[in-house]
Amino acid sequence: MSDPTNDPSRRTIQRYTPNERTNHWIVAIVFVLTAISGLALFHPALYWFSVFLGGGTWTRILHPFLGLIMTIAFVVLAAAMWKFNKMEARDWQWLRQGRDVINNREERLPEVGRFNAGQKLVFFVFIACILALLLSGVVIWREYFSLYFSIGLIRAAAVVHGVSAFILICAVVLHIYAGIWVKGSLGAMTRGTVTPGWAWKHHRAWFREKLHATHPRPRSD
Amino acid sequence: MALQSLDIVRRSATTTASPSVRQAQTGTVAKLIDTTKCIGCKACQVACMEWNDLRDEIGTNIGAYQNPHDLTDQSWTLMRFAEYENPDKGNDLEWLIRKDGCMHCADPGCLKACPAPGAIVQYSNGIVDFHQENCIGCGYCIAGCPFDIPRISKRDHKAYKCTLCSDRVAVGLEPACIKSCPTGALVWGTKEDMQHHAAERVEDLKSRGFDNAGLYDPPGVGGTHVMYVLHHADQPQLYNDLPADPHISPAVGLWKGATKPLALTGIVLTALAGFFHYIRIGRNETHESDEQAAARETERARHE
Amino acid sequence: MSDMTRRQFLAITGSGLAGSSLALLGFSPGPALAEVREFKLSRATETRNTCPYCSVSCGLLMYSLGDKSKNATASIFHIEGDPDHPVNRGTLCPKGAALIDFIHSPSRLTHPEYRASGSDRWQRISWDEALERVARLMKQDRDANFIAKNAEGLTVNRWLTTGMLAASASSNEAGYITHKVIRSLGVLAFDNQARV
Amino acid sequence: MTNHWVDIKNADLVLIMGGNAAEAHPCGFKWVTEAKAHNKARLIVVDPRFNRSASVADVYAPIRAGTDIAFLGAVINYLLTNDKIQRDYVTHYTDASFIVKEEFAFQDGLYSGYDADNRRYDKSSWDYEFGDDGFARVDPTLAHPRCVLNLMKQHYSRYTPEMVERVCGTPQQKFQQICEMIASTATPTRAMTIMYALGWTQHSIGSQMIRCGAMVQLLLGNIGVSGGGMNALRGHSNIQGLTDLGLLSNTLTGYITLPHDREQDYEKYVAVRAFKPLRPNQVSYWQHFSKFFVSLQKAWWGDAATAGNRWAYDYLPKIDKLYDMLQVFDLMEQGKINGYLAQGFNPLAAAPNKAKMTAALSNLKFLVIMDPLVTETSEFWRNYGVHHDVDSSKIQTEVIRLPVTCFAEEDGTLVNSGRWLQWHWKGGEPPGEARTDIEIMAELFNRLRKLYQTEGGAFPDPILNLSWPYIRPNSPTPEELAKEYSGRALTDLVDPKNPNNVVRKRDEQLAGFGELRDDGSTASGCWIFCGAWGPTGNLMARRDNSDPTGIGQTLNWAWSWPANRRVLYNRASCDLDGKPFNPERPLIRWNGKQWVGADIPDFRIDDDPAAGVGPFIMNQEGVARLFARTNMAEGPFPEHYEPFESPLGYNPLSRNEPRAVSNPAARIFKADREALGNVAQFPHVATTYRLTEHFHYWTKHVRLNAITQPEQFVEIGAALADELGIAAGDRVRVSSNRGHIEAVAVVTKRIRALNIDGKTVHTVGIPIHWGFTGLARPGYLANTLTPFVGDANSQTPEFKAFLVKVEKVADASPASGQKS
Repeated sequence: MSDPTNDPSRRTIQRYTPNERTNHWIVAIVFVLTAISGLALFHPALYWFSVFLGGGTWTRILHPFLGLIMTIAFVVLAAAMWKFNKMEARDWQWLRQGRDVINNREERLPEVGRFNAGQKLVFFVFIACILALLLSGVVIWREYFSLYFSIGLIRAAAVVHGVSAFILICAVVLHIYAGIWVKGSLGAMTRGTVTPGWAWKHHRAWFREKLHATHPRPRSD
Repeated sequence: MALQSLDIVRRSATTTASPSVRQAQTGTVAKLIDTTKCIGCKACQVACMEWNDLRDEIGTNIGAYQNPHDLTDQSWTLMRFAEYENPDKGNDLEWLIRKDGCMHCADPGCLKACPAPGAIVQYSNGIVDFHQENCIGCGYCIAGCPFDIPRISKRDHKAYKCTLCSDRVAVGLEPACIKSCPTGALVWGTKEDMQHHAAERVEDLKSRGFDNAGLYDPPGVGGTHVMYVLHHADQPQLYNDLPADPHISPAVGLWKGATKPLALTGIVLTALAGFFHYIRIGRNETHESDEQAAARETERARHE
Repeated sequence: MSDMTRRQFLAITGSGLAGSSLALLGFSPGPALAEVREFKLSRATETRNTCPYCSVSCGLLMYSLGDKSKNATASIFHIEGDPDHPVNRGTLCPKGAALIDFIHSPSRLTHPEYRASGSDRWQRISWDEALERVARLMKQDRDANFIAKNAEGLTVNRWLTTGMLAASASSNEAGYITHKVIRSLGVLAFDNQARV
Repeated sequence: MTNHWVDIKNADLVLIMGGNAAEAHPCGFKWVTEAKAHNKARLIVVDPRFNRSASVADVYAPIRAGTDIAFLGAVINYLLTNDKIQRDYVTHYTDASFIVKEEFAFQDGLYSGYDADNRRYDKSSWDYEFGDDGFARVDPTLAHPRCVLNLMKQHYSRYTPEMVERVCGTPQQKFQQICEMIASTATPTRAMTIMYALGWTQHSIGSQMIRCGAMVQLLLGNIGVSGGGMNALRGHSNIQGLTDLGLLSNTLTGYITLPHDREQDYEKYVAVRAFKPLRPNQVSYWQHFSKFFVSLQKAWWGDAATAGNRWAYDYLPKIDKLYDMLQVFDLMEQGKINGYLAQGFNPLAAAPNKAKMTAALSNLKFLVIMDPLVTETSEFWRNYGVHHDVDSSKIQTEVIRLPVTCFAEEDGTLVNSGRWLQWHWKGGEPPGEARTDIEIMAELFNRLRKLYQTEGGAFPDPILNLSWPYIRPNSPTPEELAKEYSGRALTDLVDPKNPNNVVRKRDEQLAGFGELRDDGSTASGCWIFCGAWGPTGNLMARRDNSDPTGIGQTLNWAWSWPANRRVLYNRASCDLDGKPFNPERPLIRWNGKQWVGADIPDFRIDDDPAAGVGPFIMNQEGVARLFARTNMAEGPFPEHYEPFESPLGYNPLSRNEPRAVSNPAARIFKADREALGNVAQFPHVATTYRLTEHFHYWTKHVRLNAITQPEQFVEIGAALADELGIAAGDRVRVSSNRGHIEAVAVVTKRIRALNIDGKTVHTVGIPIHWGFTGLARPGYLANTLTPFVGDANSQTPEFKAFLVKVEKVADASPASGQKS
């Protein structure tokens, strides 16, 4: 295979800027810590996760702060990505053809912009869950806030917290698998670039957008 | 009676059975609080603090006899006072005084809610005990308790509540509050004996015109190892909002019940779905043909 | 432990955390302690006493540090009711139940003190100074104001310018010797708490 | 207590009035709950407040503070008019049949012989008629118009249920219900016990309130029986013992009274006290007075007390008037007292009118404090801001403060309300240099004696000759002292009937006061305690709690005075033939040869009932006195008088007699009368009391108690709170004509507004317990408010009924009480 860097037509395309990647990985790392600490408190079978944070008490202390950090980092990321995640008409078509998506028959699907409908869906699920986790988490944060709330509300918040965490984790599992499944995605979030072929195949509309942005058509005048 | 046998029958955040072959053959223990004999002297409060080496704040008076104002990590029991004008007795005044504290439920909501293994245990004699060395201070027990009993210490952020003097009971003694009670409003024995004692008390109270006197041993939490004799068993809420029908909240049931295994299963299934998708369908890869197609398009764009 | 492997597996797949190195760090928390607090009276010295407050005179059991051996200084650390006592039968009221904090109250006096005329502070003095001063003041006043005979010439042998109030909680033995001493001096202005 | 704590469990009815046993004596009150639970007893509480005792009562009735005689007098009227008395008992065991002198009279609230200028009575008409044989005249048919019972009927006929409602504010229907319950105990098989405390004592008419309760009990036949009695719940652990030991201005040990100036002659002194029987065949035990007295003098002055010097009779100070606490502090305020010793006593807080007390203490040359704790009295010279605002530089009193051990750090005995002497043992070392009261008094005495030995001085004889046989003179042991007050033989004692029979060897401890002699051969420091440390050892240390009959008679637990007897007057529990009135719980019975049973008989053990000896062996009559003769200051029958600060300003029972508004025989000093307030300025009735969480002014130094009741408060009824716009938790100012306090308001339905003679009267409850030293939040001493007037007999201050005004404090911020 010839060296792509030598061939201008094969030069890689930047998918995520260094800032975006940093932001993403902050969210990811903090999410992992939050999730394992949360899971440790969620189910006895996973209580041993608490050792990663220095034991049960540290887990209890750190978890809400980790959650806060994750929320803040996620808000920044979400703000940057907001404009790429608006649902469009073709996204609905994409979703209707879920079977083709799962079976890797991408050629049958409508052209995809920077993010496909699945990614957008995950994006909104993340927003919804993190908002729910934030609000319910404050209510059950015993050390500072719980005393301001009734026990009934605390109980409800605990349920909301658990359910939204469950949804979030499942969504993240999907998100991660998607990164493994669609080869090259991981590179996009590590090196920041994708090959033109990758972009052409998975995000053709975005590829073309990028293309026209790099090579604007000469003015007709 | 082998009260010294404090074998653990239930342990918080533990999915397997605790050693439970040894049972309290001579019955579980119970504290009976006879509100109709109680004079609200607070000897129990003091004896509790004294025995357990606790000292609450020297607070303020907020216009009531009740002091401290609420249960705290240092006050595991508290007299609550209510003035009630009984419409059935020509509005004669009654001073309903209730010793508040852990009820030692047979089905303890705190234990159910607790995420820290072994922080809350239930002994075979019925005592529900907190083990602070295992407590992580999350406060879930507070949300789990139908009676609003546990309190988190501001000093060490551990949860505390009445232990029913498990250390005394373990060596065959009665709890400190029981021993101190000057009027015999607090009595102690096997749960069965306490139920008999309560029945006698109820009969006596009925002879004194309290037709609704009765025993408070709420079935919603599987019965309790701290029970009340009430003059008005039909209206427990008169006694500073003693719940009429306490039970573990459905929210706690949901949170700590079926959702736990279901959620874990859901997460695992999600991961497995990915795994099998990978096995069956495989990765979605970019091929050289895609690169070439992309290159062509790039070229076209460059030359347009 | 096979169980552990399964948990790890579940956990790792479940959370999607791929770091197997972290999984290797995962070990079970030590078996949680679930013992009751040590019974604190096991070998403490038990002494019978009587509550000093009201006149029910509840029997007390006082528990002190050490076993009364020569080298142990007894300090009381717990008090509860005497179950053998016919009146209180082990019970105590909130005052009796709190006696430990009376014994160890920060308000306990620990040494003789003297406040001079017009002063706004105490000064520490020795027992010798204190008792010598009191004896001297009492003798001066008695010698100056003792009435051997009244205006009608009757023998009255009384000393009216110094008085005393006796304790309501001191023992009969202390009360008895107090009475004996005070009456021998001819004091009449002498009462105890029974008066109020 | 005529009975004892455990015996209360035998009651069929309990009346708590003039006290709040659940609050102040919770562990004794247990026997009330036992009586209720196991004897089907009913509990009645009569009190200005629905208190902790009322919270478990079957019937509660409100009463205006200070009107208990109106209530009890009406109970007497009910019992007499409805013939609900235990007739045999009343006829044979009381003076109901005794005929009173014709000159005795009562009109418009005053008895015959009143001397208004001196506020005292000429009591010569207050006595029985005597026959030529020297004995009192009686009419066993009770028909004589001047027999005591008929005089009582006449006297209390004015005390009607309507009058109770009008004077006490007690609803008639409640009063009626209570009368019926009380009357149910007139049968021989039912007993009522009355439990009272300072709610009766602390009135200007307190002694008569107690007497009135005792009269009700006598009419019902409830004295001397198991489950009955007049049970005074003493306020302090050894107030009983100190009273028994005579630590009062006018007494010696064992209720022996000091001689008066006019009693220069020893024989006359004895004769007046050695009461002769007023009826044939009666015991009149005080006839043995000289044995008690001589044995005391021998204990105190040993060989220096001889027949030749009339047993050192002149060593004793003679009294010209009562030097009670109120009198002494009044003298102190006038600058007539130079030195004062306060041993475990906090008079600045305990005596009435704190401003007067502060002035009085400031006039002392020296003050000696012996106490385990930092009392307010010991720091009366120090400025504590609003709570005690004084200028130290202007107070010239020298103060010496000595640290004393507490109960846990010493051996010895206390006497409980049931008259039990119980030995206790030291369990720990005292803090710092603290010493026992015994050591302090001993060394102080030895230093004084040395000064008198070396320098001489005023009448040194009683000091130099005081018997001081203790092995370590500066530290007599409690054992030595206990043996001394119990008593021993000074020579071999022989049986008077058989001179060869030595009943006690020289130096042997005596078994009881029956062995005392008046020839100087016995010594006993306190005759009623004689036998406590007997020939077999220290009976006060006994700890066998067996109760062979199950009625709570644990005769082998400690030792009870007199003679280890647990229920006084227990002969009265049996009928004339010696059979128990109530066979269910017999105390004693006559078995044909002697008296036997569950208690030590209060009777000569072999006195055949047929001999007609009365059961009240200490009385000259042999029976109980419904008619007090000359023993009370204000009259032979209790009569209602208003408190010195009355919300009415007149006596509703004697409206036309201005001299009979308040106790006509009570002493009040001029300045204190001027310091009384009137209802126009101070419209609310205040009463002071204890809370169960605290003990006097001690437990504010105790952290656990400070936690359970941290801050000073006053209790006001919901009606008054509404009227004044006060909510629970607001700060209020309570003022009397003597000062003011500020505290948190506890607003409660438990205090009712009362309708008294057509006007609404509100009660304000003022718990004591707070002050300017200690761990609890600093507060005002409650005696800032109280009037300086006492009961006419005991001079106990009127803390239970006085006038105040309540106002809301505009500035809500709590006044700070910074220590200087």
